[in-house]
Order: sequence, then C-alpha cells, then structure tokens
Amino acid sequence: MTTELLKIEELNAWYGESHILHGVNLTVNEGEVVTLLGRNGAGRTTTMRAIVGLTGSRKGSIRIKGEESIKLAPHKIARLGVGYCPEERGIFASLSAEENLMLPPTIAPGGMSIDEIYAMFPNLKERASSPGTRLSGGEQQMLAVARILRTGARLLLLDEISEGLAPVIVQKLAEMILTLKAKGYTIVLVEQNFRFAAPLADRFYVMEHGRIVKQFAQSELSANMGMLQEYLGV
Amino acid sequence: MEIFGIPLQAFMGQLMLGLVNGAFYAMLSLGLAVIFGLLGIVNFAHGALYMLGAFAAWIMLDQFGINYWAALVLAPLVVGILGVVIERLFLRHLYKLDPLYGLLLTFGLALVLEGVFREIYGVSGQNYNVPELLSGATNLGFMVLPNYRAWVVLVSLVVCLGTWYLIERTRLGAYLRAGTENAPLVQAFGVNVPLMVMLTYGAGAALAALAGVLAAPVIQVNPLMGSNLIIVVFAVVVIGGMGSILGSVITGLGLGIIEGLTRVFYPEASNIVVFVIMVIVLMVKPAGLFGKEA
Amino acid sequence: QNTGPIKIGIITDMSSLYADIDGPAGAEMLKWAVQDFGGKVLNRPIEVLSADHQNKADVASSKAREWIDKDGLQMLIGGTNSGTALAMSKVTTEKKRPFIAIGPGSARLTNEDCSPYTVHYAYDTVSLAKVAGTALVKAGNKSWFFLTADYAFGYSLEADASAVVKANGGTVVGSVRHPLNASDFSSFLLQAQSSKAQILALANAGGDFTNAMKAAKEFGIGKTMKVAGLLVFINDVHSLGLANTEGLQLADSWYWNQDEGSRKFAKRFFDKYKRMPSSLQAADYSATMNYLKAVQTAGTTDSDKVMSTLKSMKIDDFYNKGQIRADGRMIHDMYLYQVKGPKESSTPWDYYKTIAKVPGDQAFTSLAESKCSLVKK
Amino acid sequence: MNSYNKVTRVTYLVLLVFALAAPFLGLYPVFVMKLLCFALFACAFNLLLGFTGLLSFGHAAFFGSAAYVTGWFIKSQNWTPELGLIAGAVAAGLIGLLVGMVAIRRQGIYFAMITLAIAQMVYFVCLQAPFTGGEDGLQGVPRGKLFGLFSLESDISLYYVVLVVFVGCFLFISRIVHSPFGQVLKMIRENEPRAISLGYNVDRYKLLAFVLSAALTGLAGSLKTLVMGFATLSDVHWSMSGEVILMTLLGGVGTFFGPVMGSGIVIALQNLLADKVGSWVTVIIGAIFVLCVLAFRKGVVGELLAFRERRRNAAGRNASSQA
Amino acid sequence: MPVEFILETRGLTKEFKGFVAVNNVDLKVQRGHIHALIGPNGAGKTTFFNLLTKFLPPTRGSIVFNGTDITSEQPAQTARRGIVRSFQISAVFPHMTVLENVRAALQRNLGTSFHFWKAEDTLFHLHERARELLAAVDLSSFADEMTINLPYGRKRALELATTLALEPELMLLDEPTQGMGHEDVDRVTQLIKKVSAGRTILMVEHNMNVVASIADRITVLQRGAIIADGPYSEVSKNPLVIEAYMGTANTELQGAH
Ligand SMILES: Nc1ncnc2c1ncn2[C@@H]1O[C@H](COP(=O)(O)OP(=O)(O)OP(=O)(O)O)[C@@H](O)[C@H]1O
Ligand SMILES: Nc1ncnc2c1ncn2[C@@H]1O[C@H](COP(=O)(O)OP(=O)(O)OP(=O)(O)O)[C@@H](O)[C@H]1O
Ligand SMILES: [Mg+2]
Ligand SMILES: [Mg+2]
Repeated sequence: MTTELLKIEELNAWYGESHILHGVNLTVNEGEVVTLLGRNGAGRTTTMRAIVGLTGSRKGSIRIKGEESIKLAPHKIARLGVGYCPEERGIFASLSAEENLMLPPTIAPGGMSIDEIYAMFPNLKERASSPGTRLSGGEQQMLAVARILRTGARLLLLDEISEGLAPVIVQKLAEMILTLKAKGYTIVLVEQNFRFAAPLADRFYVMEHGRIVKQFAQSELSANMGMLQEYLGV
Repeated sequence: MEIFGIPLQAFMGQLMLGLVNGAFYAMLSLGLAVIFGLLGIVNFAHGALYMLGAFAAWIMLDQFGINYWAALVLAPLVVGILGVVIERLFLRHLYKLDPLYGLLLTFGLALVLEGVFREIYGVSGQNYNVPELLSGATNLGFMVLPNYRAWVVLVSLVVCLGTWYLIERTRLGAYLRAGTENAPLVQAFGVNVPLMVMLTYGAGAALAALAGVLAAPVIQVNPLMGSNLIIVVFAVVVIGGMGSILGSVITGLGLGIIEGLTRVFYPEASNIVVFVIMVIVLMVKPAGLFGKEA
Repeated sequence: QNTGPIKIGIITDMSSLYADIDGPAGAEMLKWAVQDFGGKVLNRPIEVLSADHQNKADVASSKAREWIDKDGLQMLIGGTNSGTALAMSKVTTEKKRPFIAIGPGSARLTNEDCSPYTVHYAYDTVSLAKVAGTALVKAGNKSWFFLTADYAFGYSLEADASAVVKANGGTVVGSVRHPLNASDFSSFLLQAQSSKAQILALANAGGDFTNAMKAAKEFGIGKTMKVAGLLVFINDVHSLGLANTEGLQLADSWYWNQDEGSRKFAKRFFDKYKRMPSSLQAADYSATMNYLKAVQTAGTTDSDKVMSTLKSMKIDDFYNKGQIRADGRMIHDMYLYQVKGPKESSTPWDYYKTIAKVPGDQAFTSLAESKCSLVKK
Repeated sequence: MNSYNKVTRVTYLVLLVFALAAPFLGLYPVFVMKLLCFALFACAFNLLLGFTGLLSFGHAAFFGSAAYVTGWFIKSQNWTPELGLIAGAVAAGLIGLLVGMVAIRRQGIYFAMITLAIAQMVYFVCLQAPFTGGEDGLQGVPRGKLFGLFSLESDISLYYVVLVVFVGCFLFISRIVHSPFGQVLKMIRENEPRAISLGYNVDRYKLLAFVLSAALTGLAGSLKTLVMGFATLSDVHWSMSGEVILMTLLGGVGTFFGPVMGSGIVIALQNLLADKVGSWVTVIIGAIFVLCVLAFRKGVVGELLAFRERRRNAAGRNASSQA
Repeated sequence: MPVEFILETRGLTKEFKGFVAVNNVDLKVQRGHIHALIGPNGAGKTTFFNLLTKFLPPTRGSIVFNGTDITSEQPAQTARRGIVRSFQISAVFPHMTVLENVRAALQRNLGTSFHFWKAEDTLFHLHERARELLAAVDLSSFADEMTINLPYGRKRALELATTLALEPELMLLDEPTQGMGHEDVDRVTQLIKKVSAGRTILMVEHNMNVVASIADRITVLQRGAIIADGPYSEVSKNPLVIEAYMGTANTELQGAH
C-alpha cells in the first residue's frame, strides 16, 4: 500500500502584500515522482518555497510523513527529510564549490557519497576549489542538485533543474532521477521542459493562477495532451 | 647607531609600542569584520561595546571586588549577552534591509549607550590599575616594556588567530559564511540560522568587550573612549578589506606600528596618518589590501 | 516700577567633556547663591535659568539670544568651553547684558575679544601658565619639556608657560605635540624621558591629561622628572587616583580645603553631590553672589550701572579676594598645588598641599600687556 | 511623474505663505533661520542618500569647512555676504570633488565608512589650521551689507535673504532629481550593473551628484555662519554628520519635504531639551535614531505619502519619487 | 564600405588562476547573421561574452569590431560602439515602470544625461519609440506596471526590448529563452528573428529547437576551445559535437525542449 509522504491541503501563500497561492491541494506518495506543470508565474516555485517555509507567510496544512509542518521553522522542516533545490540555484559565492557541496548538514543516513556525486558530475570535481559563483551557469545548476543528494533527504523538491543545461547533462539528470526513484526517493519536479519531465513522472499536477487545475497519471498523459496544449502550448 | 636621527633603541621602543596599539586595532577590526561578514551589519556600536567591556571590568572591581583575571572572562561574557539581547531586540529586524540601516541603528545604539554611561559615571573617567602579576616592566635591552603591554599583544594575537581559524577552517564557519549570503536557504537546509546569527553578534560584542578589558589598565576608563577609536578602526577595516578576517588583523597590527612611527618622526600627523593611508590604498587597490574585488 | 522676577541664567556643558567640573552642579550653585542672598533683590524675586550647550557654540548663542529677547534675562554666566563663551559674549555685548565667564580658559575674553559687559572671573590659561612657570622655576626646576595638545589651546598654554620659564631663567629643552584625544601617550613619553628635563609640562586637558598621567605612571616617568599639569581640575585628580598623580604640580584658583569658608561651602556641596566642588563651581557661587550685591548697591538692573558697580567694588568671599579690572579680568590670587601621596592623604578628597601662592598682579596678564581696546594706555 | 500634483502644490503654497509671514507670527527669526540652514543641509544630503542611494557619513566636512571659509572671507577679507556664501559653496564643492573621487571607488557601507574617515581627517585639519581659531572657533563674523548695499544686521532682513536662498536651492534640488541626470541617478540606485551595461559611466554621475550635494551643503554651512556669526568645530564634527542623517531619516529619505520636516523636528527638539533634560539629549537623539530605523523607516513625510498611496492604491509605486 | 565580418577575435584567451576558461578562440561573426554559440556547461560561452563586453579583461588575444581593435576599451565604450548584451540572469530596474526601463536605454543616445538643470519633460518624446519597442515584445499592456511585479518570462522580454533600444549593431544574447514557458520561447524566438533584420546577433542558447530554427551559423565551444563551426545541419551531425554536447542521437527529443 502507498503511504502519503507529503500532503498539502488548502495551502495559501503570500509574498508580503501579494497573495500568490489560493488553496493548493496535492499529495505525493512515498517513492513517487510528481511533476508540477504550469505557465510562468503560475505559482509552482511558490508552492515549493511554501513547503520548505520560505514564503512570506502561509496558511493551510502541509503534512510531511504525517507531521504537520505549517507552523514549523524552515530548519525544522528540513529535518523532516526534505531537500530543496531552488530555482535561482542559491550557490554561495564565499564558499568554494566543494564547501558548497558539503554545506547542507546530513539530516538522515543513506545520502550519496562524494565520489558517487563527482562520478555523476565530473565538472564539479574539476572546479572543486574555485568560488561557488565563479562556476558556469550550468555547473552551478549541477552543484545545486548534487548538494542535496548528499544530505540523505528522502523527499526532493527540484525546481527547474534542467534549466540552462546542455542536452547531454539534461539526459544525465533524467537518468539520475530514475536511479533516485529506483532507490526509493520521493521527488517533486517543477519543469518548464515538458519533454524532460514527461517520461519521468508518475503523476502530473497542472497549476494556474495559484491553484491546481488538473491532475493525471503517467498513463493518462497522451489523453491529456490536448489539455496541456491549451494550458502550456506544448 | 641611529635611524633617521633617532637612536636605534628609541626606534625599536617605538616599534614595540606601535605593535601594542596595533593589537587593539586588530581585535576591534576583527570583531567588526566578523559581525559584518556574518550579519552584513557595520556595527557602529562596536566602540560603545568596547567601552562597556572596560566599564564592566571597572564596575566588577569597584562594586564586587572581582579581580582583573575574572573580569577578563566575565566582562566579555556579560557584554556578549547584552549583544545577544541587542540582536534579538533590534538587529533581527534589519536583515532583509539595506545594510545601511544596520549602520544607522547601531549608530543610534552607540549614542544611547555612551549617553547613559556619561549620565551615570561622568566623563572624567575611572581609573583601573594594572593587575599585580603584570605590574612590573621588563628590560628588553632597547626599551623597558611594561609587562602588561606585552600581555596585551600576546592575548590579542591568540584571540585573532583563533577566530580566523574558526571562521575560515571549520564547518561552523562555512555555515556562518553561507548564512550571510542567503540565510533563508541555509536554514532551509536544516541549519538553525537565527540562533547562529544571534550568537555571532554576541561573540563579536564579546570580542570588543575583551579589547575593552585589556585597555582598561592602560587608559582611563571613560564613556567616550570608544567613539573616537571606532572611526580609526573603520579606516583600518577599509584598508584591510572588510571581507577578510586575517586581512583586518594584519592591517590592524601594521597600522598600529606605522602610527607609532609617525608619532616619532612627525607627531602632528599621527592622528591622520591612518586616514591618509586609507586614501592611498583606495586609489591603488579599491577593494582594500586583502579584500576580494567586488 | 517693574516687579516681575529678575532672571539670571547659566549656559554650560551639562552633558559632555566638562560636565563634571561645572555642569548641573555648577548651575545649582547659582540657585544656592540666590537662596543665600534671600531670593529677592530690589524687592523682585530672582529666577535662575540653566541650559546645556553641549559644547556647541550655536546652541549656546541662540539660547542666550532667546533668553534675552524672550525672557528678558538680566545676567548670564558662561560655563566651560571657550568657543561657546566667546559666542555668548558676542550676544551679550550686542544686547548689553552682563556676562560672567567662569569655565572658559581663553584669555581672548579679556584681550582681543574683551567687552564692557564681559567679566572673566575664575582662571585663564595665561594665569595657569604663569603661576606654574614662575613658582616651579623659582623652586629650582630649570629645564622643561612640553607635551602639548596639538591645537590652538595647547599652543597658547605652551607659549605662555615657556615665556614665563625663560623669563625666570629656566630653559625649554624640547616639546612634542600630541593629537587631540590621543588614547596612547607612551611613545610621546618615551621621547620626553629621553630629553632628561626636570619638568614634564602637560599642556593639555581633560581626557588627554588623564591618559598622559596614566601612561606617565606606567612608564615610571615620575621617578626621573616632576610632572606639571597646566590645566588640571580636582576632578581629574580624583578620577586618576593619588597613586597615579602623586607629586603632580598644578595651578588653580581655589581648593576646597584652603580655609574655613571654603570648607563650609565644600561640606554643603559634598552633602549634596558626594564629591568636593571644583574651583569653577565655587566661582559660580561667588560670581552670582557678587552680581546680586552689585545690583543691590546700584539699586537698579541697568547693565551699565551694574557693571560699573561690579568693577568698582572689592570682591572678598570664601572663593577669593580681588577686584575686576577695566578689561573685565577679575584679579585674584592663584595657587600652585602639589598632589599628595596616598599616605599623606588623610580624609576623602584631601588631595592638595599648597606649594606657592601667587598674588593676582603677578598671576594675570598685566594691563600693560593687555590687548583689550577698553584699556586706555 | 505626477510629482507636482494638486495636493502637494497647495501644501507647498501654504508653507511658503507661512514662511513669509513667520517673523510676524511671533516666531523667533534667528531660530527659524537656523532651522532653514539645517533644512537646506538635510535637503542637500538627501540628494545623495535619497536620490542617488549613497550614504555619506561625512557631510559635516562640507558643512563645516564652508562655514569656516565664508567666515574667514567675510571677517578677514571683508568680502560682502553674497560673495562669502559663494566662496563657501565653491570651496565645499571642490572638497566634495576630492573626497568624491576617493569615496566613489567603493559602494554601500564602505562608502559610508570612507566618507566618515575622510571627514574626520578634515576635522583634525580644521582643528589645527591657523585661521579656524582651534577650539575657540572663528568668532564674530559680521553679517555685513548684501552687495555692499543693504545691511543684514536686522534679523528680519537677513531672514528673507536666507528664505530666498533656501527656496531657490529647494527648487533647484527638485529640478535636479527630475532632470535627465536625475533619471540616471535613479537607475544607479536601482541596479548599478545594469546602468553600466546600458553604457552609462556611473562613476561620473555619482561624482557629479556628490559634488552638487557637497556644494549645496556648503551653502547651508555658509548661511549658518552668516546667521550665527561664527563657525566652530562642532560644525565639522562627525556628530554633525550623524545629525543630518537623523534629520533626513526622520523626515523621510528620498522625499522632497521630508528633510525639511526632519530638521525642523531635530532642531526644535535640541532647543527644547537644552534646558529641560540637559545631558539626556544625546540619549534621546540616539533613541529616536533606533526608533526610526526599526519602526519608521519611511520617515514622517514618507509615511504620509505611503498612506496616501495606499488610499489611492497605486500598487507598488514607491513613495519616494512623489513628494 | 563595412567589413564583411562585424566581429573578429584573434587568439582570444582567458585564464583564471591557471584554469583556462577561454582558450585561443578565433571567431568570425558575419554581418547580418544570427550566430549561435553552443557548448557544454562550463565551455566558456558566458566568459567569452564577458570578454567581448569588457566585463573581464582577456589574458591574451585581441577583439576587432568593425575593423577597429577594441581590446583595450572600457565596458561603457564598447556599449556605445554598438555591442550590447543581455544577461543570463535577467537584469532590470525593479522600481521603475516598464516604460521607464526602456526609456532609460533610449535616453543615453540623447547625450543630455549630465544635464541636471533640464526638465524631465525633455525625455517624454522618447516614450513613442519606447512604446514601439514594448509592442515588439508585446508588453504594451504592461507599459505602466512596476517592473518588479512582472512574471519572470516577461522580465526577459523587457530585457530584450531594452537591449533593442540601444540600437545595437551587434547583439549578444545569453540564453534569451532561459526559464520561459513554451509560448514565451516561441514568441521570443520569432522576436529574435524579427529584430535580427539589419543587425547581427550572437547568442548562447541551450535550446536546440531555437538554435535549429533561427541560427545561420553555429560555433561549438568545448573546454574553452572551438571544436566545430558551420551551419546547423552539418554541426549537428558532427560526432564530436554529439558526443560533447547533444548526447546520444535521440537527445533532441529528450534533452531539448
Ligand atoms: N519575491 C516575490 N515577491 C512578490 N511576488 C513574487 C515573488 N516571487 C514570485 N512572485 C510572483 O508570484 C507569482 C508566482 O511566481 P512563481 O515563481 O511561483 O511562478 P512559477 O510557476 O515558478 O513560474 P516561473 O516559470 O516564472 O518560475 C508570479 O506572479 C510572481 O510575479
Ligand atoms: N571568474 C571566474 N573565476 C574562475 N573560474 C571561472 C570564472 N568565471 C568562469 N569560470 C570558469 O570558466 C568556465 C567557463 O565558464 P562559463 O560561465 O563561460 O561557462 P558557460 O559556457 O557559460 O557555461 P553555461 O552554459 O553553463 O553557462 C567554467 O568552468 C567556470 O567554472
Ligand atoms: Mg518557478
Ligand atoms: Mg553561461
């Protein structure tokens, strides 16, 4: 039977004055890969940030492993086993690439080892000693992903990770996600790059104006292409 | 033998004294650098905290008979705690804002702290005697150096290097550095950032206080002792490049010596020499001697 | 016939550098004088105003202006800091009101910038230099070295003093200038020490003086040379403690323990403030008292009449005996004190022993030397 | 830009009328003049902080040195007041040029610290320079005859001269802000690298802004000398730089009228407190500082405008460009 | 007569503490072309741009623009010469309206930017042109919005409009479609095509569809050096390129948008 690792109910979120999320409902089961689709500004990133507690203020309910986290401080949420890869990458200039990689504290056993990671992203090994933000756009993206694989987080929130990556790397990432899935990680993807996300996800949610407007499973993908056409122009 | 018309002996003596003053610059600019580095706040109250440290030591002795050695630990502790309170009450609300606000707020704090102490203890200052154990002087051949001054140099060197190691070489240091760039994210990784930041400011304050305690036996403990010093320390920090811990320490010591020598060769300029150097450095290397190019 | 209150006021530094030697306590002295005078003069109640000029000349002068224009102030007492005093005397001169300067040291008040309405009551830098210079050289301390604050005030102290020293057959072997608020004096002192002079004269004040003294103690300067402070108040000595100041030579116009009257006043002051009065605070009292006497005698508050009375009357009270000269300089005896050692000092604040008493005519700029336009030559 | 919309217009008109009538409303002219001097000081400072985004912590240097220069020319060289004022402003401008060339090399707080340090240097120079009269200050500067014709001895006549100068400068500043140049300043404030990539040589613009601000500040200092009749060290002291920041902050950074308001409050406060609380004045000033930064960053005028904005709910518009 | 190659780099090299980011690159950009620069991450594309726009000083080599050597010029200078870039991470003036953002760019050519005595009105005549540009990237409806409130994609479009406002002879676009939804991508692609008329464009782009559809010529960088150069058709077949960049043949389906 499937257990709900993440359950979001009636989530509302604000940035200062502006009300961005208007009652989002979604659930992610243990070991699932779920993709959030939507236009620019639909509110996917905001959803991610709301889960880890980085939005201005948030209301509703977010249960992680059954534990209510809406009131928790970000660092407590992370310790529930959440790993977040932000859209803007968030690489630290004052830390070397390696320090960036080692930064997030291990929050659970079973994270990837440094060698595994370097094997996956050779660039990073090569640039290990140079300041984080001196890395190229793509290298920074890799770093941002690699970083959270180390921590042993079981629920990964990945925002636009294929952004600005060369096709070869994108392909690697696709493979990586499949491996992670095989290892039993639970993954929430936010993707513009539909063709990248399509084959990976078990289920899809479509967002529009801060609400979930549609959800369907991998199997129903072809059936929903028309709908996606109108929402995303894919 | 002579150097520029003054006996080598006197010359060496002056070098030594310069080093002592440099030690104070180093400790203060170090504290500033740490606080700025980690909170992104230029702590104008640093001078006031330095003053508080000295006063704390004096009050402990005067009111409670706590001796120098205990004060050396207690005073920084007390001021550190005050620092924590300040961070809680005020600075906490400024992190999302332009760093300039931090400067202004701490400026206000400095005015308040100094004002209050002036109110209570007046301005003629209080006298704090050199502890027995260090009261004597040692004949170094080229000069008779009061033991206490040697002690000051020793302590500050140890403290500075310790701090540097902590921040540049330890995991905690990495959190701290990352925290300054993007605290929310670091927190989202599971690090208790708010606590960390609070303690950091406390530590910075304690550093200033420690310098204050060290200074107490050398100069008159006076509510205004910090306010003039702080501006020079700012210049020191600009010269060193605020980003770098080690930089501010080395610059501190170096400038102390340079200042000391100007006292001999051209005393009139000894109060502006640091600023002049600052201008020159800015012309040649805007980021400061040890600063990373912005 | 006006029956409203007669308003007198004091504007001084209540909040910063000089707050201890004059400040709020100084202001209180006016009230005491008024009380002791009976609270009334010419059957009109006397009201005392006081304000803090924060050492800002503009605050001082605009306060003075406002008081005179708005409150009809009759007489103003100027507290510490020459800058503010000069600014205030400009206003009072323009508005023709008696102005009694207590705190400031600058002799300009009775020379270049003298005025028929301005009295310089307590000390001035010239007198301090003269007193210390004459007495010490006479006592056989012939060779001097100056540690001088590097600005006008320091220069004039040094200049006046060295003139006197030379005049009395002494020599100035050297001098070094230190910046204002220099926290560390050790290197200057090393230079002084190597000069082998008999007297180290400190031509500075306040924080600079105290820090210099402290360093002097630390480097054992006292062992090889006598230290003379050219502008020292008892509060400075108190804050440094006798251990650091033992043997220090200094000039002043009054010491609380010099006679019965003084001790009586001092006790009263001590009961209120838990410290002994400075010469300035004594002068504040004395000046107010004598002004009121003058008004009484003159039978009017008219400034010109009061001023001429004030200048003609003999001043004789616990503070000092003397007379106010045409140029506004109050001429009275000055003293050279030596700070006692911790052992000699029996009671609290028992700090000074009198080394020499210099009569007024020798202590101050003579009328002949005066640069004041009011002095007919 | 609807900067001079009706409400604002009317407000200014009322204020002007009030200012013209002030001496006859029993307001103490010297006090009002002093106030105007500092208001001008704050406005000039705000040109830099509010409209260019540079926090100078050393503006006292320009204020003070101009005060001295003017005083010296009028007193020792018997120049007429207007020439004295010009001399002061020019001198301040030149010093501004030098200081600017150094300080502009760093941004943000470094800029603040550098200006502070250099100003401290200027302070020491003024302390030791022969013509400043050290801690006695440069005393007894005569008000003289405007253009050698009209005596300014009477407070009233001087008052109107000061008022004219002030209003002139005020308009000049608002013109600068709305000029093409002002637009570039705004870009720099918003996103400096972007401005560079658009081909603007930002350092030049910053420098010009700095010099303008310094010169106007100098004019304020010169006026003060004329009004008070002296220039003293406190005019160059860093606490003066702090005061002007407070005035601007309190009134509203980046608003036009804010600095005027702010200086009004601060000066009035100092005057009041002088005989009430005496020594607590610095503590109170400091406390206000803390308060402003914590709770009141927009300042009095800023808050008012923000309020008006919210009512007009022009979303996101930032009040600072509207006073 | 204008030279055939608007931009030419000769042996251009950039080293960072021993690490060679751009290695001895000889690149010729033909006038009027849309020239795409592709390559794996960290190949040196952005650095190369930074060299062209003088954000970084080259270690070696020279840059020739319109036949004149500009290697030693200031950033602002090159911008005025007509080399303008857009940033990988979009940069705008957040608290100015969209219109003002564009005007800011137009204002420069006016030459009155130091005139602090002139009134703002002297700028209003620029609005017309500004609105045209906004229309071109269909932001007209946002003209008076505060820029901070724009969604990401829109900001990119604005970025482009501002860049256009400078009437660049040579436009450098660093990943112009990054972070855009699909309509945005298509729109911007068309836009680039449109504005390429009468000017030259050098762009970095990871989106192969975009490259394929509009690029006249493609240069592939790897480890800072050129490994291939030519029209899409041949470059995309080049085994080196496939191995280094595109990955296995079917990548186009998988990796690209
Ligand atoms: N920090 C912020 N302050 C105010 N509004 C914001 C902020 N960040 C995002 N928004 C707004 O919230 C809305 C949703 O933004 P979000 O980033 O979640 O969209 P998205 O689905 O991630 O699209 P994108 O493809 O641009 O990432 C947008 O309208 C955006 O303008
Ligand atoms: N300032 C710098 N200091 C040190 N190394 C740098 C610096 N800038 C770039 N590099 C290195 O140079 C290489 C090229 O970087 P560049 O940003 O040009 O890559 P890119 O081609 O733009 O990659 P992407 O497509 O991912 O943006 C990278 O390996 C990067 O780490
Ligand atoms: Mg997003
Ligand atoms: Mg790049």
